[in-house]
Amino acid sequence: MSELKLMKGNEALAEAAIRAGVDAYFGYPITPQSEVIEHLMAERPEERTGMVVLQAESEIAAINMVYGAASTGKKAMTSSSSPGISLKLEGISYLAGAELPAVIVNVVRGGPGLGTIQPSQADYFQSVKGGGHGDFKLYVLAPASVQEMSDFVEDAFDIAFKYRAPVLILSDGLIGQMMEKVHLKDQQKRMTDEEVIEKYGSWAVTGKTDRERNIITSLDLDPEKMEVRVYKLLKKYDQMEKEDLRYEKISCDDAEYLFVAYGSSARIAQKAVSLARKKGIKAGLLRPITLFPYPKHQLFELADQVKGILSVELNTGQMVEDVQLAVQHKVPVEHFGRTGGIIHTPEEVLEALEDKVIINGCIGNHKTRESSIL
Amino acid sequence: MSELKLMKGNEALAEAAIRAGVDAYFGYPITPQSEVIEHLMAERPEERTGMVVLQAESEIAAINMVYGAASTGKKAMTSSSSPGISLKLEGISYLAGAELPAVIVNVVRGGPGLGTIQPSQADYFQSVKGGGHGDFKLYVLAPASVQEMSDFVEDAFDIAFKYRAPVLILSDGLIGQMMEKVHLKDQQKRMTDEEVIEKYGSWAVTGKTDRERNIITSLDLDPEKMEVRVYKLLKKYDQMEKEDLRYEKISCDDAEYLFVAYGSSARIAQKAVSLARKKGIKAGLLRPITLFPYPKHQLFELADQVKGILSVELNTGQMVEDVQLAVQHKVPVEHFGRTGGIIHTPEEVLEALEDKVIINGCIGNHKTRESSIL
Amino acid sequence: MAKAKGAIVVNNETCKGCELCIPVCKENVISMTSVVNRKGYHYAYMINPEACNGCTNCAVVCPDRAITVYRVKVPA
Amino acid sequence: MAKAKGAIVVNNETCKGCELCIPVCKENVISMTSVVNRKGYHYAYMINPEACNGCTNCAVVCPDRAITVYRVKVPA
Amino acid sequence: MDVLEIIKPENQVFCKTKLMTDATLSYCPGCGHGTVHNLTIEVIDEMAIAEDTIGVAPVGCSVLAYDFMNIDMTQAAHGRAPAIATAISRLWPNKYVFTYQGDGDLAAIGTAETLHACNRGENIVVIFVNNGIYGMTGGQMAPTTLCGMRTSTSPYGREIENMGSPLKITELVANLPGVFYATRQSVHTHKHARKAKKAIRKAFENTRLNKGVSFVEIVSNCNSGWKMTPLESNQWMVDNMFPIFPLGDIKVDAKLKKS
Amino acid sequence: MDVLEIIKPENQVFCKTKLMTDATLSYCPGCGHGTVHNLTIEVIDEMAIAEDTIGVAPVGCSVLAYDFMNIDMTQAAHGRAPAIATAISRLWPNKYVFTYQGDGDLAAIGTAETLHACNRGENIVVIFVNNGIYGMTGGQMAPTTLCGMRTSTSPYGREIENMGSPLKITELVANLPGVFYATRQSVHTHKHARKAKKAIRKAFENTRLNKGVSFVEIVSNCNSGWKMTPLESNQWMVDNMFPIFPLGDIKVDAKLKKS
Amino acid sequence: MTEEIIIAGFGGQGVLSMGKILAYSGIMQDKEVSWMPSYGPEMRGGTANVTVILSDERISSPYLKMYDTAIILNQQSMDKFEKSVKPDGVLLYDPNGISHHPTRKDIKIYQIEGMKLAAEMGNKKIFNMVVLGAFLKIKPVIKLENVTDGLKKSLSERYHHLIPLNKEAIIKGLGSVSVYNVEEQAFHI
Amino acid sequence: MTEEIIIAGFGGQGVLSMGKILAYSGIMQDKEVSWMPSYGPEMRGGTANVTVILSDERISSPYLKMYDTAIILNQQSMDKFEKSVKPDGVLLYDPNGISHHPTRKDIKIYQIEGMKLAAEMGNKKIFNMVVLGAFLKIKPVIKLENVTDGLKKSLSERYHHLIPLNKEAIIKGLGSVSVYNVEEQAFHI
Ligand SMILES: Cc1ncc(C[n+]2csc(CCOP(=O)(O)OP(=O)(O)O)c2C)c(N)n1
Ligand SMILES: Cc1ncc(C[n+]2csc(CCOP(=O)(O)OP(=O)(O)O)c2C)c(N)n1
Ligand code: SF4
Ligand code: SF4
Ligand code: SF4
Ligand code: SF4
Repeated sequence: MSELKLMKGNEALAEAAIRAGVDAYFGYPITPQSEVIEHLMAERPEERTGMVVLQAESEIAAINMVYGAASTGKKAMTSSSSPGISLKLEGISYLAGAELPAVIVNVVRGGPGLGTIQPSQADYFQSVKGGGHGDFKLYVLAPASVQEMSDFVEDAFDIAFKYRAPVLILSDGLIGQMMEKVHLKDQQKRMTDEEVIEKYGSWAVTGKTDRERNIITSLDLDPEKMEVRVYKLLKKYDQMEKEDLRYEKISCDDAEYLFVAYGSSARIAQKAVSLARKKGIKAGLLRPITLFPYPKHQLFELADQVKGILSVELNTGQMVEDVQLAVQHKVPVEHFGRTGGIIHTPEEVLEALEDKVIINGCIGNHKTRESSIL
Repeated sequence: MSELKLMKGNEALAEAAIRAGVDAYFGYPITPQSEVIEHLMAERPEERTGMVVLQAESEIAAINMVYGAASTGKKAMTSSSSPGISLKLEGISYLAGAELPAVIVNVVRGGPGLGTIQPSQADYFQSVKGGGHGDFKLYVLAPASVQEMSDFVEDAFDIAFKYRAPVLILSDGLIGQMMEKVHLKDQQKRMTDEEVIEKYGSWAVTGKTDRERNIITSLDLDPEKMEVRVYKLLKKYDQMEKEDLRYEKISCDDAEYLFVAYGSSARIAQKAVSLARKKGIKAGLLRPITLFPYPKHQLFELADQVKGILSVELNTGQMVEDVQLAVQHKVPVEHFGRTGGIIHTPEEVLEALEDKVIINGCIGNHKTRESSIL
Repeated sequence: MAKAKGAIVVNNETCKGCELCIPVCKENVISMTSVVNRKGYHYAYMINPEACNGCTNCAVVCPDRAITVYRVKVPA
Repeated sequence: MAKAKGAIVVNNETCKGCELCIPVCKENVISMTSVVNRKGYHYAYMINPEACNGCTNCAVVCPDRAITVYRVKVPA
Repeated sequence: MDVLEIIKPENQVFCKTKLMTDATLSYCPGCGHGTVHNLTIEVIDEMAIAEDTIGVAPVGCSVLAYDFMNIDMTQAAHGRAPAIATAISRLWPNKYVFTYQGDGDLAAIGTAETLHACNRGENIVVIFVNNGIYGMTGGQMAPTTLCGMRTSTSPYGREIENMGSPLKITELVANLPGVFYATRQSVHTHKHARKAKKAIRKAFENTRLNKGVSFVEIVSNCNSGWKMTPLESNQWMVDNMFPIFPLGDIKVDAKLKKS
Repeated sequence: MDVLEIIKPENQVFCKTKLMTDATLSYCPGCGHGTVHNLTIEVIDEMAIAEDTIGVAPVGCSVLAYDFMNIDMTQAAHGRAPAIATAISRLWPNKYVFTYQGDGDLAAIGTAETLHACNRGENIVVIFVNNGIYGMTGGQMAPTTLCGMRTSTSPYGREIENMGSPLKITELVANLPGVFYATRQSVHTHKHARKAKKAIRKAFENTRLNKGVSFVEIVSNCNSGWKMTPLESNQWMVDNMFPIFPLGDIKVDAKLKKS
Repeated sequence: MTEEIIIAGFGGQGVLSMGKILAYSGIMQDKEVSWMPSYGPEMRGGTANVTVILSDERISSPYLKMYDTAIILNQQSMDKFEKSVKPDGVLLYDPNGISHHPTRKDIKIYQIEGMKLAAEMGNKKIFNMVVLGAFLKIKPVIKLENVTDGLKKSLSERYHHLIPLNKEAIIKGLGSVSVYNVEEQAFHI
Repeated sequence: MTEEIIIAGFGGQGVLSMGKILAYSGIMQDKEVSWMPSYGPEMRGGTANVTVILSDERISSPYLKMYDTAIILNQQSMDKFEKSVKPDGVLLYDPNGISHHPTRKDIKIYQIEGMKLAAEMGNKKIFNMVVLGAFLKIKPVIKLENVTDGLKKSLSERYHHLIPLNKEAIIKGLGSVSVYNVEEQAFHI
């Protein structure tokens, strides 16, 4: 059974967290995601499920609270927006290093600096390449609807616990602020302390009983051991690629031109696909749902079918590099994006396909391709 | 005239800062770079040049002090190591957004998390793709010797002020901790307050006189204006690519196989070049000195000459993506690296070339290449 | 002894109709218009101009410094 | 009244030769060896074993808990 | 006497200082920020130190302070204004450097920077507008939020047990030797505003004398966040905020006042 | 009586607790960290609460505390132990949660987390080893470094004017209502060590009673950082540290002691 | 059927909640809906607008350049959005406070004296419901019963006693809309 | 000429400064040099080692796997670095505290009783200079006068009065090195 509601993405995410039986949320207000903590506080989750919701003194305190909570085997999450996420990066790197399951939500706004509070996708690199220090990756889920804001909370925790690794939900101001219909799942029970111990007592700090003591740390002064740690992380990432890649193909079957877009850009590109098809241009859309792992094989294969690809992003060109790496220069790959909080219109996106890809694609020799990439 | 000394990279950098007439250093101790502030404090720079040296209460305070100092038109810098740099990322994004000239030094150690204190290059992605939030880039200089640790301070400030943009010196524990000969430049005078006002009074906050008031900010609530801001940054980055790209070619003239490596890896790869040549393998080394802008044209051209390329890094594979993007699939590109604080030996590096590139290169069909990239 | 006579000029467009100036005026000089300005705010005006003694209390408490105060000394 | 007689056993390998145990022993029981252990430290030993009354002061102040203390009551 | 006879340039006794720009303040009607801005700038104007003054704007409702104050200003990352002011003041030791901060900025995320700038005794003025709430982001709980007070993140009132007590940061930092002057004022009436202005003046005079940190807290309203009219909010402030945040000097000339 | 007759299991009156692991402590000879580790674990042992205790290790010389304490532990990012302890204690409200922190960790980078955990009155124990220096990284100045004291970043002695005064953070946080117990101890003699142990015990008892923050400062030596022998460093501590950081209770049962 | 609407006015005019009620009503009628606000430093007045899409199909972009209907409640919004109405689309506005009336001839323009009517009804807050009624008169995309249900859903329980008043306002709006003729003057329908 | 050396021992034995003096001496003789320490949480004893390279050419890798010479001053370092001496290379060690002596037959092994000699000279701190002297006897890569200059450069002025003592120790070391024969016993050169 599910309940139908009209909600903001941020609210849906918060409500889903309660219903998924999340144990703790720690956060600090920042536009455009403050509704997350506001909804949680309004819902008295301590009463509904016993969930701990705490407004921290800063983003740094919040991410470290998540680290503390996660180290006890409980489900903990935080959310913020761009500048706040930058502040959390040390803590995120610690989570990865200490192999802790946790969910971090970034409702991206335009940067750099204080920037704007309008939607943006300019934190793509930070999210998928490694905002924090050291050799680690985040599993990154990019919701494109209010429904996904809701659904991905549970998915994210599943992955986080499967791999004992932090998971990022990379949203943006548009998805966070818009309202849509959402089917909310039924309330799940939070695990009892005993269940937590039974399930995660092998590694979590729950109090040392007869077992060996559990230690949560990301430190190894001995580089030989540290290298082993890092390789262990790498293995997880390989497994994620194999088992937990997610993407959506829209109108790809007969597509001659391909948009690649995630999150709010995917919504807009999808409309551009309809506009294109009305004009007789066979356009399709590949929407990566996970940004890491990235659907590179899928793109590599689609590159045999299409004549050109446009990476549509709310930034000055970030994901386009991953598209290029995946496509391996088989067809021209271009980027279109607006930035600083401006959202491109479907019309603009289609125009960009026509100007940058279709025309170029016809000439399509190596030189033009080079110039577009270099 | 220059003075010849035996110094650690960290000390040489600190001494160079005094001699370059830097106005302020703000930092917080962390291994393996604490010698920077220790040397500065020992040298009584307030007496030598009037330079302000302050130990901040945290890395965050330090980067924001740099922001404050830079906003007054003065030359300000900070240094740290990986976890500390993660903490500075919000501030770094603000520096970029507010168009402030400043120099940040990262003496990288192994991560993620607390990691090790041994040398690493695992912060490559963070440095060149965008550790902080938003659409911005850092100009990144990668010294490979104590001499360059010294020389790059002045170079970094030149670039920082040329573009009004933050510059990162990306070093690592090996370059920071090792001692080599260094030719120190003569002491330069610090600019007087009057000179600062004359030179930078058009934008810096030095006290509003008859001119319009100066404002340092990265905020634009209006996304239209914010986008203009971001495009202005992009223009700078284009200009950096055109005017301030730096790299070094070693034994490339007749090279059939190419190492690409920067910083300490470049030192080791250079030895691997000698070892290779002793064995009759015509190896060469392209050393990017700037990691952004990246010598992509140079690599694109070298790809016509060589049979295969090995990206040598102290990490699990980061710069290799930039090499692949540049080479555009003309020849196989592989990665070799150790991580977690382990430094590869020249012998290992050569072996990797033989195993991963030379053998693969002979088979060298598209399928093997794909598998190496995907 | 000379008595002060005052007057205020309210900038209709910067006044936001917060009414903070009303109670600090011991002479009850100020009231709010029933019409609104371009931003949709009712604004302050002298409903009781004779009473104003130019004490500047209203102006000092006005967050938007919408009030300019004038004063002359008149024989008591 | 019964008097206490004590003795200490120093773990030669964990003792770091910091000498903190020496002054807290009012009976001057402890001194340092001239030889060093595997880590290169001189270590504590009872130079004056008869005097030990097993008060545990040395053990309590030892950062490395290298000292184990024994005590028996003997008739005064 | 006719009003028009009075309204003549030569009779003008009060008007907005020219050191404020012509931009309309971005604050809600009746918000104390506007008054504090004006008082600060009036002091700078009266002391004739505009050329030698550098302001640091926070993140908060007053983030755009630089749009209104016609002096050189740097906009700080959230909470970091004291670190930024530290650097500016160290590099231009003869300038007047002030931060302008809200309670979320200064007493939550910026706690460490505030405390350490105070401990080092930086020669700066801190103007601290305490409205017990995060105004800018829509009225969330601040460290200074009163017990039982409803905000968007304490919709059933702040509970001490879970959320802690209202943080009296001015009293706290007043204990540090680097703080030379600490005072708590308000601007909701002309009397209070005039007194607050004197306190701000004293703070800037201290900078001239190189005395270290002058910390001027202004207890203020956030009628939007509190969901009241401006006049209601001022009354609520008097009734509820002042008992917890009593007005008056806390430390003068480096000496703590007994409380 | 022969020594060998005394050294029998039944006569043993003191030995290292089994709740410490067999790993050799990584501390320098004579470093107070070792004693504080042992005292803490002895208290946990004696209270028989090891199963219900979770420790939080800092970044600093005691980063490896988890190698020595045979209990569940989480290693915190530099300065953030109080935030981490907050979360653990909220999620396992029946556990004893303590942080173990140095002065750089707690009073410099961790200032905000320390202060706000104290203000919220988290039900935790904070064990705070104040050795006036950053030991781990090679002896740099800490907020607690004494005036005139030489460190690698104050090689000519800490100057108040530039670097601020030694920060008495325990006195400061004792002002916060969330702090139930604040005390300052040392471990350089058996007497002091025994007293310190009592204080630590009291702190853990407070957790049992759900009293909020118990803050136990231990003034300690860092002979390596101070460049002295252990005995010299202890003497120096008595002569120089104690006057600035006087031993004794600062707040007991939520009541401030007059000073 | 797809109806793409922008509602724009001052912060306090209830623009966002009007959009929300419309969207919720859409759901009651089994439509796909999206509601995308302009958001800003919320507390400080200024203008606010919201894009509402009602459709029988899955909605792709919630963000648009051109709209079927623009509901405009102050001058700034008029300046900004008159040009964003699709040819043949609808522009509905409250003339109160409007100094520059719309001039386009390729769209249909209507007036509703929302503020005046709400004041007459004794509650300025129902202004937005009057406007909503006017919209539903012009574009009867949602049945009135579904709007009532939408109201119920979008108001929290403690405001349910206000539903009758709101309905009344909607009905008032339904009956009070007038066509605005760019060249001449306004006529009643 | 290139000489690649590792010096390894306890933290307090002056390993790093011995390397630094060697490197500075190399500079005095116009050589290229590099000095690469193992670094760690410096304050806490343990082992320390430093790689010193002296060369007539630009030095590429300052970090090596195999060395021309290993100077070994405690057992842990012996365990770690005996195998890292290149065939025909040199291993010089102080037998004090060594329980497992080296066993390789493809390298040249020398002993220097550094600690004993330094103690005899009345100053344990000059131990490292005695060892340096021994090294220079075996591998006279630097002239003694340049070592004196190197000492001057690497010691800060307030320690310059110790230079004569240091020189004496070096000379003592020069004269006291002995060959260690893996099968038999040690002989003096
Ligand atoms: C790093 C970061 N965190 C959070 C925010 C969001 N934010 C903006 S203003 C603000 C709080 C402002 O409250 P306060 O300082 O009390 O000032 P007021 O608006 O009440 O004047 C917050 C949390 C931000 N911009 N940056
Ligand atoms: C974010 C970050 N900054 C700095 C460091 C480096 N660091 C490690 S320990 C330490 C200071 C430790 O001093 P203190 O807390 O006084 O503990 P002690 O070692 O004296 O016991 C510092 C600065 C780090 N690891 N992480
Ligand atoms: S105080 Fe100022 S803004 Fe408020 S009503 Fe009076 S004149 Fe207008
Ligand atoms: S106190 Fe402990 S470590 Fe120190 S000398 Fe005595 S027994 Fe050894
Ligand atoms: S939100 Fe509050 S603090 Fe901000 S301008 Fe409005 S009343 Fe003032
Ligand atoms: S460095 Fe100082 S604090 Fe650290 S273990 Fe050594 S003596 Fe103790």
